[in-house]
Amino acid sequence: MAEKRITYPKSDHIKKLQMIDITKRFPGVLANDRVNLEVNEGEILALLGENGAGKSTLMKQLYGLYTPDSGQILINGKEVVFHSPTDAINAGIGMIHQHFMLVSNLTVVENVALGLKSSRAPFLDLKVVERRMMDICDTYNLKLDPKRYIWELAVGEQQRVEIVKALYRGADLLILDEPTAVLTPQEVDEFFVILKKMAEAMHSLIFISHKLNEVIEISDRVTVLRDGCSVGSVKNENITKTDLAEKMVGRPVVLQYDRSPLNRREVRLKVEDLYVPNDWDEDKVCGVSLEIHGGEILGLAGVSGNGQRELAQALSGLRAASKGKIYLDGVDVTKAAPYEHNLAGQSYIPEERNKEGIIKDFVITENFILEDHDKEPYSKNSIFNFKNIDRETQRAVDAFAVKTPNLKTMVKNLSGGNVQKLILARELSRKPRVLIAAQPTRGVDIGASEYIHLRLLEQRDLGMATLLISEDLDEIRALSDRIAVIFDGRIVGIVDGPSATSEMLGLMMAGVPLEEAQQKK
Amino acid sequence: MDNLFNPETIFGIIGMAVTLAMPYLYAAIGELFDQTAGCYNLGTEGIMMMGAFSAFYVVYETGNLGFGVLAAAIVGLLMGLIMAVISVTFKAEQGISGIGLTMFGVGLSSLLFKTLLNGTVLSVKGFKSIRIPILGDIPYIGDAFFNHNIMVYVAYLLIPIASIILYKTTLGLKIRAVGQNPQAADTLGVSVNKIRYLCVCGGAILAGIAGATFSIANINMFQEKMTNGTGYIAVALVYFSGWKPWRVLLGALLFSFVNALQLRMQVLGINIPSDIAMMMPYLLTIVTLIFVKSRDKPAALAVPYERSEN
Amino acid sequence: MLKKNSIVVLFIIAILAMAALPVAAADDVFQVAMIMPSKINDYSFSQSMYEALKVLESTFPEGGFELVYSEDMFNVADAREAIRDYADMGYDLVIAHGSQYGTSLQEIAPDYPETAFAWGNGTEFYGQPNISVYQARAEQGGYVFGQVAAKYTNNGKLGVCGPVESGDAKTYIDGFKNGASEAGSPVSVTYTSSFSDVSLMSAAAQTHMDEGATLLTGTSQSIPGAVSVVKENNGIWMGVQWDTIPLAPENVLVSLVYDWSPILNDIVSNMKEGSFGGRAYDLTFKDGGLKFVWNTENMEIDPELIAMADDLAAKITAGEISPLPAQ
Amino acid sequence: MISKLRSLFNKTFDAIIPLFATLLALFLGVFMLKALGKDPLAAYAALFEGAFGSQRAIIQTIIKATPLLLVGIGVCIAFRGGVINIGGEGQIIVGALASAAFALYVPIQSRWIMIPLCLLTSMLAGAIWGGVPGILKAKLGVNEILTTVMMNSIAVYLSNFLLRGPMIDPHEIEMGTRAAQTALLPEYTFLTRLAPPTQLNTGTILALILAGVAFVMLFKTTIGYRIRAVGKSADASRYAGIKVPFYQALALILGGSMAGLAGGIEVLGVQHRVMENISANYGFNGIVTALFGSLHPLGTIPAAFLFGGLMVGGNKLQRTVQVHSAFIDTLLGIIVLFVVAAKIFSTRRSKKRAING
Repeated sequence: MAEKRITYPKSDHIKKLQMIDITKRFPGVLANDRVNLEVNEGEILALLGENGAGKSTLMKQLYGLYTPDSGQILINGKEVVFHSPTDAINAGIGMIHQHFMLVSNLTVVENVALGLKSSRAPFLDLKVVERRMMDICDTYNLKLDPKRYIWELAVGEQQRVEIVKALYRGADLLILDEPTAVLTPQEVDEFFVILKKMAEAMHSLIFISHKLNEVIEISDRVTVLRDGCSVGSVKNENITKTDLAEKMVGRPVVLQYDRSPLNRREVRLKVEDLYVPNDWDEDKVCGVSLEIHGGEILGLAGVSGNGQRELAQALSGLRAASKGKIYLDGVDVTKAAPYEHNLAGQSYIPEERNKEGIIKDFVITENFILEDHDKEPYSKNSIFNFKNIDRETQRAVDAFAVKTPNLKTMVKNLSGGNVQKLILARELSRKPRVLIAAQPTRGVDIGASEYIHLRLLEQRDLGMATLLISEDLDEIRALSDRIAVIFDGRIVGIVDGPSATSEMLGLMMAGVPLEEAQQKK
Repeated sequence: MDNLFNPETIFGIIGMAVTLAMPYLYAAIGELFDQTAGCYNLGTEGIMMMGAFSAFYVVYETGNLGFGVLAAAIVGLLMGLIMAVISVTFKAEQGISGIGLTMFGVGLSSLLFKTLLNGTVLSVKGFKSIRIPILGDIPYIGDAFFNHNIMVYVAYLLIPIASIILYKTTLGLKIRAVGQNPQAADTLGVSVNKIRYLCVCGGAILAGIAGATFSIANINMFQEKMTNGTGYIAVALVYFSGWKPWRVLLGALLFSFVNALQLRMQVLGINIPSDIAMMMPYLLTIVTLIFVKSRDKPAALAVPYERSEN
Repeated sequence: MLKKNSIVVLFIIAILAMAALPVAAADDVFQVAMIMPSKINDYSFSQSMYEALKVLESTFPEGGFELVYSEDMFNVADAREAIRDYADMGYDLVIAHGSQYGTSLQEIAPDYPETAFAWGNGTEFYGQPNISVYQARAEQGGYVFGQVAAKYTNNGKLGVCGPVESGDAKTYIDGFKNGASEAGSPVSVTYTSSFSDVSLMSAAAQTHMDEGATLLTGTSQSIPGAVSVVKENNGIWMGVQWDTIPLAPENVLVSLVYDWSPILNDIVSNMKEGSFGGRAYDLTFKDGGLKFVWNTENMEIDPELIAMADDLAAKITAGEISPLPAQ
Repeated sequence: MISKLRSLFNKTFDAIIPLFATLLALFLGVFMLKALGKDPLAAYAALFEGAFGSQRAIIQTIIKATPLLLVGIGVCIAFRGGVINIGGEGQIIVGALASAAFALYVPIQSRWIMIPLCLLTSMLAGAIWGGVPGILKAKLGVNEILTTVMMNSIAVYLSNFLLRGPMIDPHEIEMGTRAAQTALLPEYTFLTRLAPPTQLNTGTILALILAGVAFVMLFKTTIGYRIRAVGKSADASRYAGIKVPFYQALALILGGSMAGLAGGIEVLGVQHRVMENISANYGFNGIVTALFGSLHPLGTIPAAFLFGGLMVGGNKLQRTVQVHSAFIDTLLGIIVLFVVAAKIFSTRRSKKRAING
């Protein structure tokens, strides 16, 4: 494959990249403290670390978005200084961000062409760009339609656009920031094939992740960051998951939970033949029926965009169903408004927590009362009782170990894990009988994830009915009593949690019916 | 009513609408570039007044119309720089900085008028109408469309030019990307601030020229506050257009047509109270704004860009 | 940056801390203050008074007359404060040159019996001994102009560019319409609903001319817009309130000029005798306040036309003609 | 204790920034005055004297500050709800017209009935004028900045129409002067004057009370909480079960009613009739006032006093040194630009604070 590598005018091929003693300080925070990192051509380096460990900061310095306070970046032994992404791109570095950097109302080829010099300057030469782009796609087996708009593409396709963008710019070294967070297991497999192909073509890859098994599967070497320091670089052959987890968190971590036996109670949430449209009136949920009992966690597995979002919104009253029924404790709530769901003892942990779950510019106390602000003891006759609010918030913050200087801290200044703990604290303090938890640990570090998982299990034992919507199969399997798999708005099948294998679930997530999936396994 | 529906009258109204639309076109196309790059500039009105004065003053002193347009462009550029510094570099609230710029521009143009020209009404020889050969001789249509001064023709040429820049050039691609997803543009080495400066300043240059059309290409004199809210309408037209150049043209013509129509109806003695008639274009604008939906609305409109820290 | 700021601040505070110097009001200087909604060179109502005051100034010895003014006093509350402030500073004559200032004068005048106040376009002096009111009988000029215009154009179409349907703009236009239609000319009128929208005013003028009018007239500070259109199209303009001939020397047939000098002279001479007001003045042909300024310098004007205008004016003065249609 | 002191210091600093910016703008004005050949020292002395130099000056400043305060409160509420109200001008005009119409045409000769009803009418009219953009924004997503600007123009023409036709003072027609204004309102609808002969009236007290009410409403009640929540995050509010369109519209409606009331008080308390240009730019300057007051109803009180002083003093400056009124307009524009731009310093500081914890 290496002989088919396409090169475009740029500086020398990157054979070896070194970051030496990189230190970066933000006001009050030491983000990187003398970090060292090294990657060679044809090598996949995993950069592992919890949120806030300094992975992104480090990579942004490599990509020219920040300049280091001290330390050096060497390419092939020569020092380089990047003042902007352009410098980095010219040196052959490409970066694929966790949140895709795509312009949604431009086409694929326009996104690729953005920022490039044109041969017909000042006019665009989209035809030329398209031809070269398709060459790259052929080389690496990437399927893409250059004429389509980004907003029309699925997440996996969008990621391919990002890869093509980087390769088009002649990237020798690719930084991939948590690239698998949004992919299905099948897509992850496909994606890894692409990565390996790129490595074979003598590209260097830096793969940022906190998913241990992926790191072990794909990388040649692993560099672990903790609290801004590198805590070791290891060869892949002799590492175990437990070792890595401990290195990353700094203490032993439980990767399997001891679960008390299932104590099923009466049906709490019942969904009958539900249809839910998206914003453009296309049904994204088509005929879903589910029953969730008290004391049970039902996991809903599926690739993002298969109707989970619409289903969760319909179940919490945020989106109107076009057909079907929803019963909460036997009461029809299909047409109920969100606050009626709240009143009926339902809680919802939204998928986009920073957008929907909290108000960033409100302080902790104000966020804590978000849903119940108009109820006692927080307010009476529309007038707030701040004493009660502070007391209850303090209690919940303590109980859920939310780390914050004080209760009047703006939520935007909390870390992702603490925000999620705060949301969990709020939702669980309401003592709900039914909880819809959408991606409760996405983007949350291992320590906090573990904590959140334990609290969910605790509530399960107390009799709460939980619908756990997650794209993280490990999470689903670790917590769920039963697992429903959703594909294209339909439930492909419901299997028993403990007996499900990831292969089987993976097939079902791709739309293979239950029986077939069982056979294939 | 009968006398309204003869070709002469109708094409008369259209011809007037074509002229009246000129300043809206300059200002709105300028604003279109601003907004596509993610900034909106409510200071257009103030920039126009400064443009109107500087163009007039230069033409009055030198007699050279080219210098007049140039002066309006330069003054527009300076005003645009003020706006850009405040809204792009200082990341201030754009709506209010725009109002501030309008207050400043309207005030300063009056002050300069008073100081430099003693506030006297003077007139200059403005741009003359040019009848386009052959096309200009077509009955009715010739007079309505092909017998205007050069600034009018240029105004209409701006529409295809803006289309080409926005959709066919690398710069246009950058502009659209910066307004839609500045982060994405930034990671590809497109300087968000540079593009925004360019658009705000470029837009302001056009706004300055829009002002000049009042003082040297239409009325050929200067009066305080002579733009009389045109700048605000221009901003509204951009929303109306759904950020598409050709729909700016549509909006500007529609608005001007209603204005020309109500004047004609007054002259013809069709009795509607003048104040109510004057209200119509504004009502119409509100109504049309209701029906505008566009996927091209710059997602980052009015949002100052800062590299995020995570 | 902060340090720089604080220096600036200290400097400004120092300025602000300075006590205001008392305004020295020498007794032998005749001090006049004028408050107007528009500007001193608006080619209309405000300018006519300002020019009259300039004429008045020339009758005083050098340094014996002081004139100050506040322009753009659209806001009545600000105007009221200005009026009171001028009175307070000892100005001898305070002219509130706009109908909207009446209520303010009514309140303030009793507090300053030694100051003479004059109210422009006012209706009454509220029984106050120190308020004079004056208003222009614009319809008189309007009627004559209507007749003249009809004759000049041989009963052609006439266009009137009005600003806002009120005040002396309206009375002038009503008089014009009356005069023209009595003489047999069709008149069309537009209002732009704004005193300042020059652009729309010029569009209105263009529309009139498109519809076949060759002679136009109109009032307000936005008429320069209309005059420029008339100039472009070689039409004829008749100006009101102030001399518009300089705007278009080739096209302005005649201007009806408001000359407030007779009224001002009367007010001043009464003041010298110790009477500060209590009078109402009308600006009419009779006392020479309404004047024709014919553009004989640049245009050939039939002397018959001028004679006809003078004759009509005389008839109005004599009461033989009523300029406004019977209601 | 120390943290409290620090937070107090930070708040003071944020409040002082607009003052700094204003002074800087005035400093720039020194050069402009020099260029105009006027004595800056005398000019600014006049400015200060005219604004705060005497009892009468201070009263004038307060009279001017009252509508600014009311419009400012409305702008604060709207802003907190995530909508920008540029429609103050129009809302003042319709508020003034409505209260005058009520006072003129409803024949109840009782102060105690008429004054509250007139003021309520003005609030209602302002609420409608703000409500149209509000509902269009909430239901159809129409940009409120544009609709409020359009509504301003419509209000001006409506007022022109009414003042010349249906509502013109019959006396004006009789006398043939036809000035565009309503008749003088009946005396029993006048707000009580606090310091005759000045026009200082009870409307100022009402405005101050309303600033307090708005503060309590915004920060101590669930309604205010919802308005602020909607303003900060529509998505999270929807999630919490708050009716987002309703509170968006409500923010503009409340904002409009405050501006409408400003119009009503201007008529009943100061002018006693409606005439052209009754809004006198209070609508735009009110936005600046709110901005001066850091978009906080209580902060708007000193801001209104300051800004009112600037405007009154500006007029005095114009009279004393005989500088063209456009100078004051230009200066105000510069002040606005500086104040808006200076915001970045407080934003930066608060960011730094946040990072430092």
